[in-house]
Amino acid sequence: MEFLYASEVLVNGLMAGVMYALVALGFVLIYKASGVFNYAQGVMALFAAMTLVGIMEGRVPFAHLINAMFGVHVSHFGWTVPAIFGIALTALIMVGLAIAVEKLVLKHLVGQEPIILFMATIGLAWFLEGLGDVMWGADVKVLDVGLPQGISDGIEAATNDWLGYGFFIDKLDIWATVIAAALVAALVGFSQYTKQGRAMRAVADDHQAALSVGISLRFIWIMVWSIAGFVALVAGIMWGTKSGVQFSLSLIALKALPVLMLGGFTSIPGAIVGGLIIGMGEKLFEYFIGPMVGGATENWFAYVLALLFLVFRPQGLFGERIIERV
Amino acid sequence: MIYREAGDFKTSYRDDGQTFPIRLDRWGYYALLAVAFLVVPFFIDSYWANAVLVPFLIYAIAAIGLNILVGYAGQVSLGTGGFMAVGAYAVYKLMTAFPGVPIFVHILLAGLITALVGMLFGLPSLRIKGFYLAVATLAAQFFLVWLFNKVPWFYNYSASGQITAPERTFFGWAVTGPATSASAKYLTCLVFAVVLAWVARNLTRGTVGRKWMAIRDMDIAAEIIGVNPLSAKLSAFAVSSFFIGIAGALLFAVYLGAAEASEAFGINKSFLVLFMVIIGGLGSIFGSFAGAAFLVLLPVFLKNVLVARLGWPTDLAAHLELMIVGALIIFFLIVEPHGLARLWRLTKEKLRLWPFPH
Amino acid sequence: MIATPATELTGEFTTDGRRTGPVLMDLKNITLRFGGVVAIKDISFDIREGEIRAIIGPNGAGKSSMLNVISGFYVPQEGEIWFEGARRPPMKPYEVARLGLARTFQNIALFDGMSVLDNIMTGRLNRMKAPLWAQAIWWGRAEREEVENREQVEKIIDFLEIQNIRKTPVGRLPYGLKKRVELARALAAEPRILLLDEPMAGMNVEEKEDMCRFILDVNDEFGTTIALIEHDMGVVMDLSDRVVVMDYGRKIGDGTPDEVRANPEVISAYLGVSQE
Amino acid sequence: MFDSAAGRETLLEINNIEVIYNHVILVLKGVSLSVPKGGITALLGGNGAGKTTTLKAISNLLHSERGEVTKGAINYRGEPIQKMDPASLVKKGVIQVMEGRHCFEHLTVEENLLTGAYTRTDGRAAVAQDLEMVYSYFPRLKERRKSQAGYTSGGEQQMCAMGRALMSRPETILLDEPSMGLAPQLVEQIFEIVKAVNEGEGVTFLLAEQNTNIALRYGHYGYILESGRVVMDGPAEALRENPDVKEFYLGMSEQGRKSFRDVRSYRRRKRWLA
Amino acid sequence: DLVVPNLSYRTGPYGANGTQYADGFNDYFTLLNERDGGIGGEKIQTPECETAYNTEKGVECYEATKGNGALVYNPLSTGITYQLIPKVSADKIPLYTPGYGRTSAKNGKVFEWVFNAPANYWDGASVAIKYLLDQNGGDLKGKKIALVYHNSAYGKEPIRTLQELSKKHGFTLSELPIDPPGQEQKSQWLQIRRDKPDYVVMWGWGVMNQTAIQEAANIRFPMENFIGIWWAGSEVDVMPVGDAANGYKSLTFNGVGTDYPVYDDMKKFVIEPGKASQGGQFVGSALYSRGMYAAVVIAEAIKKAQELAGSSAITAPQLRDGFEALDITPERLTEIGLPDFGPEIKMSCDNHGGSGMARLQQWDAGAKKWSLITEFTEPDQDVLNPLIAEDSEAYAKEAGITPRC
Ligand SMILES: Nc1ncnc2c1ncn2[C@@H]1O[C@H](COP(=O)(O)OP(=O)(O)OP(=O)(O)O)[C@@H](O)[C@H]1O
Ligand SMILES: Nc1ncnc2c1ncn2[C@@H]1O[C@H](COP(=O)(O)OP(=O)(O)OP(=O)(O)O)[C@@H](O)[C@H]1O
Ligand SMILES: [Mg+2]
Ligand SMILES: [Mg+2]
Repeated sequence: MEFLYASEVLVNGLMAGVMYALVALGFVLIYKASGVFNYAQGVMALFAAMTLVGIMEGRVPFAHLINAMFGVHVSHFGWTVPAIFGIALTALIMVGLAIAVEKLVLKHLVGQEPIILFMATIGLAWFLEGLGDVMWGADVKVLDVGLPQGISDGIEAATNDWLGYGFFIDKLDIWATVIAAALVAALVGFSQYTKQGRAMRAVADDHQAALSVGISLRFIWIMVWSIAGFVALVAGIMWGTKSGVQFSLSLIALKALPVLMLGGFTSIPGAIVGGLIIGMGEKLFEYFIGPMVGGATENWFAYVLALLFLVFRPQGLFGERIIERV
Repeated sequence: MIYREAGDFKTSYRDDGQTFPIRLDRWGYYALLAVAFLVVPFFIDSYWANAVLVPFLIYAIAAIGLNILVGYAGQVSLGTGGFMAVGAYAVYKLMTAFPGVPIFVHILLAGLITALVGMLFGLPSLRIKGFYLAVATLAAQFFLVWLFNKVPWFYNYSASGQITAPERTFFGWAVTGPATSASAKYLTCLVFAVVLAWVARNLTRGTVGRKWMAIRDMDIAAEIIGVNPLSAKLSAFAVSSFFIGIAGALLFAVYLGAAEASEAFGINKSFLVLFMVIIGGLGSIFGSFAGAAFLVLLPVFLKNVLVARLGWPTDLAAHLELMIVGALIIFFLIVEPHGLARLWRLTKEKLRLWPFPH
Repeated sequence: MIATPATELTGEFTTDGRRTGPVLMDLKNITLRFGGVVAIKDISFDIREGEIRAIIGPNGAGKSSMLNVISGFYVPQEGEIWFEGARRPPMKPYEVARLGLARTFQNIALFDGMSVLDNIMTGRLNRMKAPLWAQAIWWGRAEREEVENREQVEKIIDFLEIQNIRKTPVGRLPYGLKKRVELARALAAEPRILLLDEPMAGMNVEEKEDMCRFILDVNDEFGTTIALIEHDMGVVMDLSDRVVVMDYGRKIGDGTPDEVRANPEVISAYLGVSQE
Repeated sequence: MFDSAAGRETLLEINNIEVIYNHVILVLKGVSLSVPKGGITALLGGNGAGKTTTLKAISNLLHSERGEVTKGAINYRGEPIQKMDPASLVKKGVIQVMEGRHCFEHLTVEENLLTGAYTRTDGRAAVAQDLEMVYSYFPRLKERRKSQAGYTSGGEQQMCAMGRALMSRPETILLDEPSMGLAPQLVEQIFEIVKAVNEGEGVTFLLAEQNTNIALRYGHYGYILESGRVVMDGPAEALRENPDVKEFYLGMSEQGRKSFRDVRSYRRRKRWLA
Repeated sequence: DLVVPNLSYRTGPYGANGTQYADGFNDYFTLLNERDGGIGGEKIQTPECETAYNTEKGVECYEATKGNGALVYNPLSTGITYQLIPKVSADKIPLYTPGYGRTSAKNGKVFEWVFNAPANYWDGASVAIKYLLDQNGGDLKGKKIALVYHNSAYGKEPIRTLQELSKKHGFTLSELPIDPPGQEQKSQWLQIRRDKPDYVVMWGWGVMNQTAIQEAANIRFPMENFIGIWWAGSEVDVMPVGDAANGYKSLTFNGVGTDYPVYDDMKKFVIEPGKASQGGQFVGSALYSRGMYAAVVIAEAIKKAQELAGSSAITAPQLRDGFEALDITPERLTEIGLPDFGPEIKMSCDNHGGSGMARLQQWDAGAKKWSLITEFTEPDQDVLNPLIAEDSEAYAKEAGITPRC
């Protein structure tokens, strides 16, 4: 029986890992394409989810600001938008965001050290966080795009017949796994086998040299940030469906970091594999060891696991070899 | 034409290495110090102390510490919050265990304990570099906070895990505890900030500072010309943690008076101090002060303008504040990626050339 | 002025009548592989005290790798390194540096964020031993050391004629000056052996002449042993006492410049026919 | 052989430009050049003279180094190109090979070469063909095609950078110190390639070189830069015969080439600095 | 004018909760100002200051507002409360922390300036256990109860009480901490699935609550056996979970919904004229009601203080006297227009925590509303009083306070 419990934890851990990986993917894309560690990825997921809810519910953007400035009381347009259009519109807005980020931020920081760019994304994170709240309000929003939620009866029944113990698996997690697998396959294909993918990796290595061979940083960055925006939207939908759209959603970025570390900042498959290892590791640890040491170990355990791993492989599981030469 | 370097000749190597090579700068700093020590304490009220100056000084110390690690030694760390917690809990345990010993000793000891912990968590830096290291230091952040939260010994078995600083005096002056006057808080922090800034300056202009910078700029080359990376990196972690530990001790004992690990020393603290360092200027002590001032003062200032002056709802103001601070960070980075310190230096360079720029 | 001049030299006379000493460093059967690439294949040669030893060869021959082996950055899979008559145990690069080896790098490896002066001072790090606490309060030994070493460094600055850029951050310097600063940093360590990896790449004749003068002066005045990689044959032929030629990781020639120049294998692999 | 700029159409025209870094450091103090179509123009000068800066000003790469052109005009085929972004410039046919190689470390040698063809739209086959061409110029690259560029030797990286530029089928190449760090044989070879490309395909070159000797041997026209100013210019043969150039840039004294061993610290002052 | 600063948080991880509370707090004072012209003729100002649930910003807010004659603070954060306890004692300003903060502050002998009526965390824990005793015919022997808590000072508060109670009643207690923010609780809930506790009690805040309720639903834990503290009992906690949350219970010490006479006035004087905080979006929600309730108690204390002082422009120390003499009877509540809205509150010099009574509410997912399912229940003072005495005495010793009264 204990074994069955443990395997249930394991399966659930793997699923949780997939959810982390969805966030980690966005980081990887941008890191790969510009050497930028995009701290704003979590906030982008929040922003995308907020925008999606706002559009679907027909909220008036900046209602709060308008009310404060003009002393009126607007809140909703009074219509609702079907999920599919909402998602399409939000994706467009994320492209707009990518263009704005390129124009207003990245363009002016070409060739700067990574830490400076990192810092800029932190500024961006703050800005977006504020913007999201000003646009759509800080209340907890319920997001329902029609993804099923709750445990899957089918799996429960099947495992019950087979093992005598029904596994509880969230349908949402199953969907997340399917979506993540599709995303990863598409992104791997893109970055390894296309001209734009190659250009993207070139930009990450050397901005100046990329410019000098005629790669338009502008185009690459807009493209990558748009894709990352889309990935953020997907992550936002999954996490928003799971636990409501609210500030804390941006903090899932912190769960994605150990995943990145373990999988390697530059590897798309690494994000998934790292996610699986972290999800599984932290859940099992909390389940077995947690009660002995007082629990709440998940946060640090993920990092310590990744850290121990890095000591043996400093570039992560699938990361590009760190070039050390003189 | 007043700001001149020309004509300011050094006659010995000793003079040439001094902290403020330009006479005008030197006088400016002396005047500033005189005001800070002799004038401000008489006028300071508890709002200015608690909301502005004390946090500014404490964060400046933390920022100098982190700047040593990130700006001088090139090891990006996000463990600052955790190390500050070590300082805070160390000083709490020492204060309550040895009430008779002067508080200043406790604070220094807390710094030393943090230095040891910092070295321990600095060990992976020998293998792990760049952003990988930055993320790895989060392990320290989360683990330490968890530890202080979980092990009741650290918070003297209090019911909720909060620690509260008892009153301690120094020559009859309350330095910690509720009865501490605004000027006592301010002066305590000021003394630490000034002395530690001076120490940091000495370290960074000397041998060990050059070792750190060598490792930062090109670690392999540094090793080949004879820098032992182990000792350089660990000494950076130790010194940096010493500063950060003292900042944590002051934050808890002098400024807040009570603290809880996960709230007061959470991940946000790590990021906040890192922002200060980057905005202020990596590898600059002046920059650490500037960055701390910027990030402590700006939100207070914006809040005052938006809420008190314009009368906007507080939540809207808070959201706009986030947007404005975020936008300003980006703006400053674009204007000068090397921080406020470089901006200041460029301004001085321009002044020096004025009115004939080229 | 910097180092104590080498003690009475024994051994052979060089081409221009100077004396060189006994073998200082002896590399025996070095082989270095990177995965499938064999960068160095069973190479042996020695360096005598006080001589200028050149290493030449086509691009990718393994010259820089050889220097990296000498300075301990690459650990060869096979072979031994003898230094001053004893076998050198496996060492970390910084330990090697402490034995008295200093070098410059092919792709300039200066510390970009520091001023020229500080860069050169890093060359003397191993001579400054004040404890951390003394440095923290800038007192006693720390301050004394700083001033003493600064004096030494100023001599090198004078010697290399870079007084006017003392306080400039090196990142802003043009290429040629960077190379000179790198040389200064290496000299500041007062090394027994100075390893130079293409010190004159990217310089015009005038600047090369300067550089040659510095190298010769270092060798003459301080008796520093020099190993040098260079592609400019004029420089190599004029300066060096003995030359090793590498190609594809193998040694294809070793001897005086004249001998090497006459070696047909060297001509076909490296010099090419158009050289005079 | 190609004779002086006079008879040919001017492709690139630089008129009295000034460049300032970081808002304070004035590096180019009024430089004017004209590059004729189909020629090889050499830009000579000592360290820090401003050669690289000039090239970057043309290819608009200064921006990312916090430098800017504050005065003067740069025209390509009579069209001002100062405001153009580097990518469009490459599409127009101007490509730069940067000083210090700047290969993409994590990409393999072959991927590096392929990025050179980024702006091309003439199909995979043509690109593959040019790849073979580059490999035939630099057989060493073919051997190392699968290794990460970061792990190749200095010379291999230089070849890679050159090859990468050729892959874009440019009209004009701005070459910054192509000979640096290359074995003598290879230097010859690279310049032979330059010559071949120039003559065979009519590609225009503007090359910054320290190796005055070879630059003047292959170049048609030369400019000499010192401290951000053009101090001398003329057809290559004329410059080669100029006594100052001979002494300072070619290392010749009246008795022919002098030995590096005989250099004295005393040197004659350059006439134009007097 | 009388100044009652509102240290609120409408941003940050708990902004969604804080914003509703702050609205209720503001609106009640607005009502008094609009309808009655303030209290005793003095208008009430509620300058708001955003803390983002962050202790340092809390201190900044405190310092920024205390100069303007602030009468009382209600920061809605246990962390900020701990910061302010020493400060308010030095500055002599009352701190009112209903249902949160430092539990042992109930002991007015030690905590002269702090009030936490009507109920504190230990009361809550005890009332919850009492309810379970009721459900089980007065016997919890051999039962298993799991505590799922926010891993912070706030969440740890009830542990000691529950441990005492488990000794007394013979149930076993297991503790499961959740790190804030708490979107990931899989392993904890799978532990619950394995250990099959009979009841789960939760001390949560923010996103942790709804995640927990969702996860409980996912392991088919019966919602009826799941009881949250009052901070885990608002609409934002259950709404995102949808139907699965039906039957979830939580403690409360205030009424919810708009079925109270006071809302007639509220509508007329505040909401319709557009004076409601944030346009009155959250009127009647659980947290709104609690914010309003805090304002009611403060207003009553002010009134009392004015009576005692004989003038309407009271000072902060006089307000403390008002709190200590406060007696909010059910009749008085009815008079205010909030019949049965909260328990009776009677405080004194040594009792700063009132009766500690609380009741339970249950979520009806179909109707999307909370309904009250028990009357106000007294906690088990026999267990709590010694604990409070012990903790407050330890504090008195550490801080060098000589108990008064
Ligand atoms: N760290 C490494 N990993 C893999 N291969 C390497 C590494 N270092 C050098 N090599 C390979 O070893 C060979 C020799 O390189 P090395 O840098 O020693 O050449 P070199 O003789 O200095 O050439 P150049 O004159 O071009 O600088 C090259 O083919 C290079 O690609
Ligand atoms: N990013 C920069 N910031 C400040 N100054 C710079 C910068 N880049 C170059 N300079 C300065 O501009 C001047 C010209 O440099 P440039 O690189 O153009 O010279 P160069 O002729 O190419 O020299 P070399 O032959 O050494 O490459 C030098 O004095 C250099 O210090
Ligand atoms: Mg080499
Ligand atoms: Mg150049």
